[in-house]
Amino acid sequence: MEQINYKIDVFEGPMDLLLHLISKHKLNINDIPIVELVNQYVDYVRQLQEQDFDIAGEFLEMAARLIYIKTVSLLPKHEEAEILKKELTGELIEYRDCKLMAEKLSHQTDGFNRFVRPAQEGFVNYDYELFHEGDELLNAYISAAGRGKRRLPPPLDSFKVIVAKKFVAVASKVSTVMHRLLGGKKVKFLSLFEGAKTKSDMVATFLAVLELAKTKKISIEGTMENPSVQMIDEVKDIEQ
Amino acid sequence: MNSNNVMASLEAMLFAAGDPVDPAKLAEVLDIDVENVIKILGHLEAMYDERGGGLRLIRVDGKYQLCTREEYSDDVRSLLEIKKNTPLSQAAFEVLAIVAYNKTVTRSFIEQIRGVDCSGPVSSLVQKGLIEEKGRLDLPGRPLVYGTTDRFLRCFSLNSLEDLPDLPEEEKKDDSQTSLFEDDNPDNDTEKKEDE
Amino acid sequence: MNSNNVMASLEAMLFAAGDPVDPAKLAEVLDIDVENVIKILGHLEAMYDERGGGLRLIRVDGKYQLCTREEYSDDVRSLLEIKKNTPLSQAAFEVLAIVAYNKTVTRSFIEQIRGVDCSGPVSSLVQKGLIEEKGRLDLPGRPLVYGTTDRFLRCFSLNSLEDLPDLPEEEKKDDSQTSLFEDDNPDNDTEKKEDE
Repeated sequence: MEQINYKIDVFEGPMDLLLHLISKHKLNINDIPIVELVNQYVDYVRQLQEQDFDIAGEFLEMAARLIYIKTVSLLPKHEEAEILKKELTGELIEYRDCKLMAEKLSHQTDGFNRFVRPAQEGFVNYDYELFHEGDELLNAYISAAGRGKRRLPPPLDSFKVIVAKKFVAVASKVSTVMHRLLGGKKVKFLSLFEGAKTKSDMVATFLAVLELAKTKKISIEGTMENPSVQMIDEVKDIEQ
Repeated sequence: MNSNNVMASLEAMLFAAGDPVDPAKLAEVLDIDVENVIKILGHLEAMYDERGGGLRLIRVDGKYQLCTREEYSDDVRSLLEIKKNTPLSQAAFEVLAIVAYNKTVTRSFIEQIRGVDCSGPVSSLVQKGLIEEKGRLDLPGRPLVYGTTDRFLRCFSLNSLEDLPDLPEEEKKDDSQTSLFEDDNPDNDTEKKEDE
Repeated sequence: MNSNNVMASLEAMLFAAGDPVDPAKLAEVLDIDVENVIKILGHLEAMYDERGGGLRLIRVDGKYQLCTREEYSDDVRSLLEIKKNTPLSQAAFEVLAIVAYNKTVTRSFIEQIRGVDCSGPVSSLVQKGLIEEKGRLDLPGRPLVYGTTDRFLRCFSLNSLEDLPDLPEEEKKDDSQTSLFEDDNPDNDTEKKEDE
């Protein structure tokens, strides 16, 4: 392989490096040849180490993740590898879109040359004149300190903010998945993918499940083959 | 009050306010219809453009604001002794793109997409007034949610977030070779270096 | 640069400056004679008067400043009153609560608790007269310390800070761990980092 001698700070992170490798070697982002990508990536990280660069943890973490995907894809039954690959693909597409948008934004910065002015003084004094209850301060303090004990499960709306309008349409999948699980139903994981029309549809569904699991909204149990998925607060309700 | 006087009053109010002003508030003060206010602000905008002075009227998220014309930015900068603004970093542009396209996001959401810690660029964008906190999520740790500011819209010449460049279309064919890297690899390295 | 452009540039500079500007400074930026600058400012003044808009150019102590015409003072005042009477933002409430419950704090302490740059809310609370500077800490960088004002007590109908609603037990315990002002906690490193 040709000599690589760019610097680590050229890349914004492991995702950026992966995208670079994918484009440089003309790999198909929608069907990443994982073995090839792992080799390229690990080679690159190794060279950095040889050059005594202080490698950020994220780069090593990604290396570990890629190697894991490679390992499971060598198993005779490698559904898990496919899923992990799809997950990575979704993330790469998302980051690629993000870079593209960043690039577009960087070409329309004329407005940085427009200046505005401070409000004209002497007309009003800005002393605050509204009245409030002390409790509003207490609530604000608890909110700021971030340690308020939450007794209620977060409202569904709060998830919309995390997953809303993702570059891949994960938000709609979150509501679809949640809808399927309403009423405490236990649903087979693979059945969530029924009716998916495209690959990105499935990736989005998968990411939606991950997002919901991460925010402890749903539980996943069973074997890797086809676990079942259930809403967490529903579980609690039943137990009580 | 005739319409010339209304226009003059609108000019005075926008000048004094400094920040972008909601036309509804202007209408409230003048006791006339919002539609009328917006129409007359249109005349004011045209007047500024025809006259070719140092000022212009811009729209920011449905609000109106007076600002200087770009042509005179160097003079303004040297009078106010403002350093030539250092261009935003690649990381900052990426964070801005994520915040702008998703309207409101937590820092961990941004980090999930970028795959790296983003506390540096996030706080520098807050300091530059391009993004701001929009509240907290009702989740453990009560994470802050960020969104873009009016200043962001002004700096990127956008009337609203709806005017952002379109997202790339979903891949038409699943197995088509990715087309996003049109500039094939040779200049990729140089391009990145320039970004620094 | 022709004299129209000079006039436009002068307009832009005076607009952005806000405060009165010495014509010598304007001349320096434009690299032309002061006499010339004063002459062109005269044209600008005449143009404003003829046009009958909402703005005018005034001389204060030999310096020049753009301001609104007196005819529109009432409108301007009502607009700014509307703006002034908008309730505090969530961010401002949080900052105010942190200042009130901790009595005196530095900005970096507030930012440490909130996890975000707080210069915006802090200066808006100072402008509204709800918090004020109470001195500087004898620490590297001599950071400013903020505390609440009498106006704050009035707005929240409190006789003193002792009347604030009690914090829940766990908040109190945690609080003493993070407070910078219990002298037994010289954990200044984190604070310094925030300052950078």
